[in-house]
Amino acid sequence: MVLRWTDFKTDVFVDWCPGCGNFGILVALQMALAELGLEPHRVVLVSGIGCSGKVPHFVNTYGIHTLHGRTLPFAQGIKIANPDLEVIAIGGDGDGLGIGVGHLVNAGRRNVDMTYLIHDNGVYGLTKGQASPTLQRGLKVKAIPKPNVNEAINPVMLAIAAGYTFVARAYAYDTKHLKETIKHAIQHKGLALVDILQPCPTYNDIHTKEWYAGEDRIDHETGKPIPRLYKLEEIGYDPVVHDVAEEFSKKVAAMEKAREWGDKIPIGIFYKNELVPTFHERIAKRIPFYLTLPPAKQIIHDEKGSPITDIMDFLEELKIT
Amino acid sequence: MVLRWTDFKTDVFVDWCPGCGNFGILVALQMALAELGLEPHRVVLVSGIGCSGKVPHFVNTYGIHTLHGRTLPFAQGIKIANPDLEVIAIGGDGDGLGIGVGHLVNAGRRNVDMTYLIHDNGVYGLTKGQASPTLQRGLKVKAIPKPNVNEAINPVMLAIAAGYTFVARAYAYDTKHLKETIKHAIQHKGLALVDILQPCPTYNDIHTKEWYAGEDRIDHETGKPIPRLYKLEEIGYDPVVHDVAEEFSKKVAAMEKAREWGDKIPIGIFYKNELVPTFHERIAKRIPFYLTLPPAKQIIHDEKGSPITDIMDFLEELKIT
Amino acid sequence: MAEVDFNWMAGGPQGSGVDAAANIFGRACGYGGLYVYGRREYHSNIKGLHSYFHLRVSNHEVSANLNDVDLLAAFDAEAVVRHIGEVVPGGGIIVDKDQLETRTLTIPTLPPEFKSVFQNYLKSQGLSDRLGDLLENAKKRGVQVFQVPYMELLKQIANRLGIDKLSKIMRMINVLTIGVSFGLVDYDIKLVEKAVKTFFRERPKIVEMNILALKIAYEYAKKSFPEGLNFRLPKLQTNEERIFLSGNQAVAVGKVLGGCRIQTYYPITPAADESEYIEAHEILGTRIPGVDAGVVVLQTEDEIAAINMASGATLTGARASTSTSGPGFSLMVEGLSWAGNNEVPVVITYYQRGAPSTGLPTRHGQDDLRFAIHAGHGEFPRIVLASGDIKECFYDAITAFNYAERFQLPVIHLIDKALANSSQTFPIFETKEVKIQRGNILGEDKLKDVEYRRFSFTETGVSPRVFLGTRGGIHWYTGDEHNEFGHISEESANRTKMVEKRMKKLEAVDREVPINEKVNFFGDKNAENIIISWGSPKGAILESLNKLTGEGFSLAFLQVRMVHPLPSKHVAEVLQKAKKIIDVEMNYSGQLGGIIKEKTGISMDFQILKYNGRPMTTTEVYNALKIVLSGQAPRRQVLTYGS
Amino acid sequence: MAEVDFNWMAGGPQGSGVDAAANIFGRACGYGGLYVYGRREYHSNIKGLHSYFHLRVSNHEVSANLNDVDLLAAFDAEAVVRHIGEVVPGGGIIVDKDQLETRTLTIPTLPPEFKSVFQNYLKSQGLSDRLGDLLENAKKRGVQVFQVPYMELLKQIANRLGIDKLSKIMRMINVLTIGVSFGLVDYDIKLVEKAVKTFFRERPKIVEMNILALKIAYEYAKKSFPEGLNFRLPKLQTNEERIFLSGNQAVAVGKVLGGCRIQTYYPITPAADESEYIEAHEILGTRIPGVDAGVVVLQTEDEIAAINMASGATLTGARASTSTSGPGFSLMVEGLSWAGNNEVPVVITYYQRGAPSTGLPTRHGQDDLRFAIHAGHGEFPRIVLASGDIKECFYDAITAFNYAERFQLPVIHLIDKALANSSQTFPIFETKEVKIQRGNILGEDKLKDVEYRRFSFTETGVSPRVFLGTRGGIHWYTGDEHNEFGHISEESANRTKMVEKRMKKLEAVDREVPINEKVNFFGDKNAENIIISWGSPKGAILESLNKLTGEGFSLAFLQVRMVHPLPSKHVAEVLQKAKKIIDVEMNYSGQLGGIIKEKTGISMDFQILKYNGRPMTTTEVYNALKIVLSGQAPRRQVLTYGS
Ligand SMILES: Cc1ncc(C[n+]2csc(CCOP(=O)(O)OP(=O)(O)O)c2C)c(N)n1
Ligand SMILES: Cc1ncc(C[n+]2csc(CCOP(=O)(O)OP(=O)(O)O)c2C)c(N)n1
Ligand code: SF4
Ligand code: SF4
Ligand SMILES: [Mg+2]
Ligand SMILES: [Mg+2]
Repeated sequence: MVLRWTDFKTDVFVDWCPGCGNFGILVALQMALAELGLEPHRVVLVSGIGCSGKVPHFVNTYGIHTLHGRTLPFAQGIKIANPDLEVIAIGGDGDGLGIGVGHLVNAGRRNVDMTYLIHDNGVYGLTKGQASPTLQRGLKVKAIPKPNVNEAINPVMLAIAAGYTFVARAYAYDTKHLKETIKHAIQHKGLALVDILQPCPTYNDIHTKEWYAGEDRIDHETGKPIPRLYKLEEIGYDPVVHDVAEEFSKKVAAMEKAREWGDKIPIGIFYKNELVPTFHERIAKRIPFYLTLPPAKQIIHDEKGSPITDIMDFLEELKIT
Repeated sequence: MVLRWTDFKTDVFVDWCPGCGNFGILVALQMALAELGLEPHRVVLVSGIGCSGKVPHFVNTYGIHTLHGRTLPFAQGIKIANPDLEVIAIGGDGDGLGIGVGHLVNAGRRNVDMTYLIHDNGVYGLTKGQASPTLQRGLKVKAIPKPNVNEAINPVMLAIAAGYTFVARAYAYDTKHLKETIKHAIQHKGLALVDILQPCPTYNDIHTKEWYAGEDRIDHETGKPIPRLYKLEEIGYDPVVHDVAEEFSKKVAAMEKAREWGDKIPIGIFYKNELVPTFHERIAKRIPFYLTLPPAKQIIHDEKGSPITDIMDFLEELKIT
Repeated sequence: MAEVDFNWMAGGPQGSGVDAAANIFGRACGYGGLYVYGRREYHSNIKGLHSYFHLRVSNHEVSANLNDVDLLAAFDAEAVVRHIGEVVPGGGIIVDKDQLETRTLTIPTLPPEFKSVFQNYLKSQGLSDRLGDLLENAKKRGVQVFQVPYMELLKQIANRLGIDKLSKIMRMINVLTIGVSFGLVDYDIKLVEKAVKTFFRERPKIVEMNILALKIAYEYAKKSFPEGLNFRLPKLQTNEERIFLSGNQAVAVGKVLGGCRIQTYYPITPAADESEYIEAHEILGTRIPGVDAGVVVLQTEDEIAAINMASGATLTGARASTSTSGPGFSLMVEGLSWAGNNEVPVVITYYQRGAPSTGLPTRHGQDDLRFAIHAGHGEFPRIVLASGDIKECFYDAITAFNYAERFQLPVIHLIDKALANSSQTFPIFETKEVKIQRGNILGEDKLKDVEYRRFSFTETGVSPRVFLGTRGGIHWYTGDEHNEFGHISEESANRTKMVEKRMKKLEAVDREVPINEKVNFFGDKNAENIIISWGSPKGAILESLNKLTGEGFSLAFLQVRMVHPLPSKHVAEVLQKAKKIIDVEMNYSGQLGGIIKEKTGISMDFQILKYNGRPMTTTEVYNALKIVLSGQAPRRQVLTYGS
Repeated sequence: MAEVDFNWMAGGPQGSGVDAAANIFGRACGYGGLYVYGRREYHSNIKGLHSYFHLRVSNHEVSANLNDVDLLAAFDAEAVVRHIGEVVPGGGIIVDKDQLETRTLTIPTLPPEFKSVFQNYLKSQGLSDRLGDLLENAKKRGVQVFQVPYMELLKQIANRLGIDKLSKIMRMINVLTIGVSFGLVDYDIKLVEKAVKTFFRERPKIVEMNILALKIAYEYAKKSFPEGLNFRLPKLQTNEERIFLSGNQAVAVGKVLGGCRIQTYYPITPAADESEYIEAHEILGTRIPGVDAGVVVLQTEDEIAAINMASGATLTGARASTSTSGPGFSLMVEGLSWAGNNEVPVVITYYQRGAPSTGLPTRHGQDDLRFAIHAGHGEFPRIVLASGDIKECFYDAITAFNYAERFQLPVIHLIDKALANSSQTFPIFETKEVKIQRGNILGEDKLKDVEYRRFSFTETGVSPRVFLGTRGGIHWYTGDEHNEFGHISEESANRTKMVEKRMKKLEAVDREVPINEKVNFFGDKNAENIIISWGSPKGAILESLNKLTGEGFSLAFLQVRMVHPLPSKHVAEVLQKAKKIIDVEMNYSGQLGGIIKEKTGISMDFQILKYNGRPMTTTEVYNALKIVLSGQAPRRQVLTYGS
């Protein structure tokens, strides 16, 4: 059966503001799932809290809308319990880089084979526009009373420092490129993070669609705006770690690229390293049947309801007769 | 009055295991405080939970032994309320890089002018030797049933990615170098992190004092061990950002150094940047009298106990007559 | 003086200016000497889903809604669908003429569970889903429908202002409906103009546009509906200074007056407005020339940091607090336990909302009383104060700091969404009597030649306090059990003493805080029936009480403000006399009732509960009480009003 | 059969092998057909501070200590100082000869608050602080002092083994004292050798060294103290298979038998041992050839991750749990509320310890009952089970999963440090009757052509469950209030129904779980006096009950195992009959008593409480009960035994 992206729609009303970048992300995600031919019941979307957190309700797959900042623990718990599921974690920049950043860093240490999409809009959308951790210091977006006093976090740089094995950036309104990036992320063996630049027309009046499109800078010759975004693949950038020896230099290259901001903002895959074993591989080293018989698939009782587990090993040790 | 390090001792029994690296850290800290001539009542040590968390009880300054992973929030709250205090946060590697890493990252965004010492022993000491976030994958230290399945975090790299303006590494048993490093950290204008390699003879049987000293590698000629540690200052490494333009290249250089491990392990100052405004400077931009009249020093009532605050500004706005 | 009781509702999509409309409407009434109470209802959504403001206008203080709507200003078709049932016979609906053909069942923002109920209703009434039909049906029960051509009026405005695109002024539908509303009740338009001007102050262009819209709409109403609504809104004379404010604002102002100098917060509804309001006023005025004052407001990375930063700050001598709601408070629980163990005077303002979990993040609930009292592992003293109205929010915000410092313990100030997001008119708050009590504090001068012990054993359990940085007062804090110096101690005898030292502070609270700061009693001391409640139901209860005693019922009301430690002796004394005790609460299990039974053995005879996310109205509380008083009630009545 | 009741204590610095000694001692007794109960006490410290093991040997099952020590094996001077008062007349102390000159007040590890009390004691007795004097003083009251030259014996061993440095074998002081101990009571050394061999299994070199030490010490005792202790420890005949295990181990084994396949944890005392024990056995045996089973144990970054990972895992169909103690549970509270809202069958094993905050991390407490019941914002159903002994820990660990899945709610299994870290001998646990009940689960086959709703409204409140990944069963979860599909819903009518759907599961628990799974009743149904309690005091209470009924008192004991939802009807029925109700708990306020009063209106007449960080002993419970029964007791007695 060929899947179309509309197969991944629910009839829940999509209640984002008009013009919100989330619409682009939603469609790109639905298209990516369809193009990868993933059966809806095998996919689990896990989200945090925020405007971004509502995504699962709009997608016709299993959907878990969790707690603020906790999308990664839930997602990892699910994926570890049942590696056959295609697990995609979703969250806002406040969710993932503010309250949830401890999980973000520690997930890097595990490299569970799943995907993590960050809706990076520079604000706390759903609580009405406070500064998020990606908003640069000194900027005053619409709803905050005073300019932001905190330095910004660069999600790409942080993810690389934390050990993510796939780190990309995409743009909510370049749906095609975003869709391809999500597909790469899903197909990556290991933990993949995509930082998605997402205009929030309601609260982020600085990094708007128009700003990304460069409408404030008109090319004198063509009379057209000079877009701020460019694609890494177009400049021949190679994010892949082909050999353990080049790991660090690839990381530095990625960080170097990641800090470009302002006039030229790269999107695309910054870093990709499949040489690091996934968490599943690490468990399977200890529990050989783990991949075929993960926790979710084990039978724990017989027809009569009696446990099938034999605790004799334990009792033998504890015995004092 | 000249202070001696013994002025900073309490008569609380120091209950670390014999040979624990924490003894070296304690003395180095006491010497640093004495040499900087800091009056004990102006110093506040704030710690997390762990073997490392006990430090404040052994030091004759104000001491706050907080919660596991929360040393930074407490410390920042204290320092922001009263910038005149010399605040030093202390914690284990589990404390700061596991449960507390969200605060570690977000503190980097604020750059509060204080010092943070991490006792980096690769294990959770006080809970009997589980793997900490700095233990490399695949290693099996004494008390863990199976080799560690998680990748290690590099604290120096992470701190730099998070925006720390001073990042150093020191060794618990090179007391003099450690003391000097702590002094530099305290004197630094901004948030300073010192990752202190701390042997835990009880649980970390891999990265022992002997290992750091290179006792497993004997120089054939001299018959002496070849130590693993070397000092950055001795190779002419310059950690200082002298100009905003060199910020990134200094960061990369620091990260490059930070990942050296195994045969050659650098200690010293990896990165130092005083060009970033401190959090106090940022607040003072908004509240001009903040530095002279911070929250802790404001009078809030008159002799009769009546509030001195005048809320007319508020009421004026709310008035409907 | 003639009674005024006018219930106005504005409804439309989130982001279409419902709040602005309500604020302007409320101010306009205020300028005319009227009192206003208004409740805000909105989805957890930024733009598009339905929101409304239910506003009550009166000639005296009011602090609750009725079920009634006298005039509904519907910005869109959904507002009609959702609220038409609430409009009373004789009341009116202002509706967009162009919407009459709307098929209500196709409105995309109506959720399936609403639609299925609504569809059944239509069926039962034999109605199509055409909006016009619904309105016709309402007319049958005496509701007036005022069809207003929103687009046409907007076009006129656009023309007059030389604006080309109608989309630019669509947001002014709200002011249009205000104009029509006031036209229909023949209110003095000057007062409304003043309200518009104040609301949009500093934006003269916007003021001008809106005044124009207001006038056009007002004139239109006068001309097209010369009869107007069957009611005229009078202007009253008063010299009293009055304010119109929300619970969020009341807490904010109370805090800064009470000396709060550090406020930490992580954004969360409905708490964040308080912090942002303080931040916008971070530099404070003082009564003493040359003395500065200011609050540092810190947006933290999470609520764990928020409470622990605030606790840290209090140790330096600053009054510090944090504000949050359920999910955030859940994350603060470990820090609370540390604060309890270390006798830290931190104040936590806890805005309850619909729960569990994310629950109904923008809706009302009173589910967290037990949680506030028992949150945190271990036993340690705390005080939990519950404000019953917006005015109490103000004073309790101050008192919370005083208790915290006097008894050296964390104070939880429990508020709820119904207080936070409702606005009300009050005579300006009296502050002459406000006092700041900081408890027993030792400065450098008192510390010479003494060996200071932060946790010295004392009669009351409260030990003299020294701020960090004080010469001669070095001491330690630890989350571990500690000796008098603040050093870790696992000794069993010390442990028993320290537990008792901490816990007996609750007895000090019992002894030292006068009962009138802990409870309010309304009505006849000898009444046969006693209502017991806490928090926001107060308004609806008080009004019902007045009506019912007026009708001859023997009824009184005990409002518990200090819910922990409960003044059990007093509560027992009051309740013992009653024949019937009626517990009114906004939760499933009647939590305060449970606490009273635990502490006094006295059972609640009747429960009037509500947990649908919407506050209690006077109408439903009155009705439910009346059923009880008439001896007809089941033990448990569950109220359900509100859409 | 002659009664055996022998109380042995080993004490020394943390890290000197106290636990090992106790385990070997306990095993040795077990091999001789004796029953053992032992409590472990230690500081929150890795090496150096005082720790001890208080062990009781009997000819029948015992599950509590007495205040008595019959024989104290003191590894160092501090052990003598701390425990000399507990040694009974006729009992003995094994002490290092070389320590007699130690000035006890200079022992660096004694904290100031201990020293000041001890100093007063010395003064009052007219004693110097020389250890020898203290021992002489004890002799006056009939305590025997066995001076053993530890160093000399070690030297002998070193010589025999060809070891040059004494420091290498210093750790064997523990086995030396075991040898002496068994020598003094003339126990069969073969059994002790077997215990040493099993304990050090797989390390033959260590076995050899320790057997030698054991023998040398045993012989030394025989020779030097031919009279021995005034007591002989017999060997009993039995064919029964027995195990010797701790609460931590019992839970671990129960969990895996109950089908737990994911365990998440963040290290914390006294919970972590359970997880590590499971991890060490991650590959499980099964009864069915060819079928594999294994548990994934995950050390997470914090407790927030631990509960949320476990919750996530349950949604896939795996049985998942997490274990923690107070500070960790505090951090789990928000996740718990999510699990409650989403009807997640996650199991949380909650090991209580001394609190608040870090409190007494390695000591006992029972302070968290109210917290466990009310933790989490909002109201949602949960079950709280409290095990009373190590055997119950095992069975409850299984039941917890069954309840969680049958009723689809989080289950909190409350244990305490006294259970976790005590070890006891039992006849091997019977598992034939154990059943796994997974509740209503729909597979792919049941989902064809149905529109599945995860939260469908049903009679009991429990809806059929589908695991993630099942074809045809797509659904959603959200922390927001939701409709039947699991999509966000803020509709007021749906809200009321959903709250009721969730909460009425508690009624299902009331109805469907038989009372004998919820309470245990011991003694005469018509007894005049009833003890009420929960958790670890059970052992001391049961033993006291036996003694007191033996003495003719009319007394019974109601142990509450399901503390929430409390089986109030039954509890009320039982308690109504009693003349005196005696609440026995290890917390300050008598929390279970409060809950019973809240739910039944019945007050506790007497409280026997303890909160010094040490478990209750039979001696003190017996004494306190006797005072109550003799009509002499104040309402509240606070117990204080234990150093
Ligand atoms: C523990 C907790 N604290 C606070 C909140 C309130 N809250 C809801 S959404 C949100 C922020 C959303 O920002 P972001 O993660 O950037 O998502 P966005 O709305 O921008 O997509 C917050 C703080 C919460 N739900 N839970
Ligand atoms: C919330 C919470 N979880 C767990 C613990 C238990 N705990 C005490 S110390 C510790 C780890 C200590 O490791 P680390 O931070 O590396 O410090 P170290 O002992 O190695 O100095 C833990 C997990 C706790 N105190 N609080
Ligand atoms: S607030 Fe911003 S992020 Fe949220 S829906 Fe609106 S535009 Fe999108
Ligand atoms: S366990 Fe390790 S870190 Fe802790 S005191 Fe002992 S040696 Fe030091
Ligand atoms: Mg955001
Ligand atoms: Mg450590």
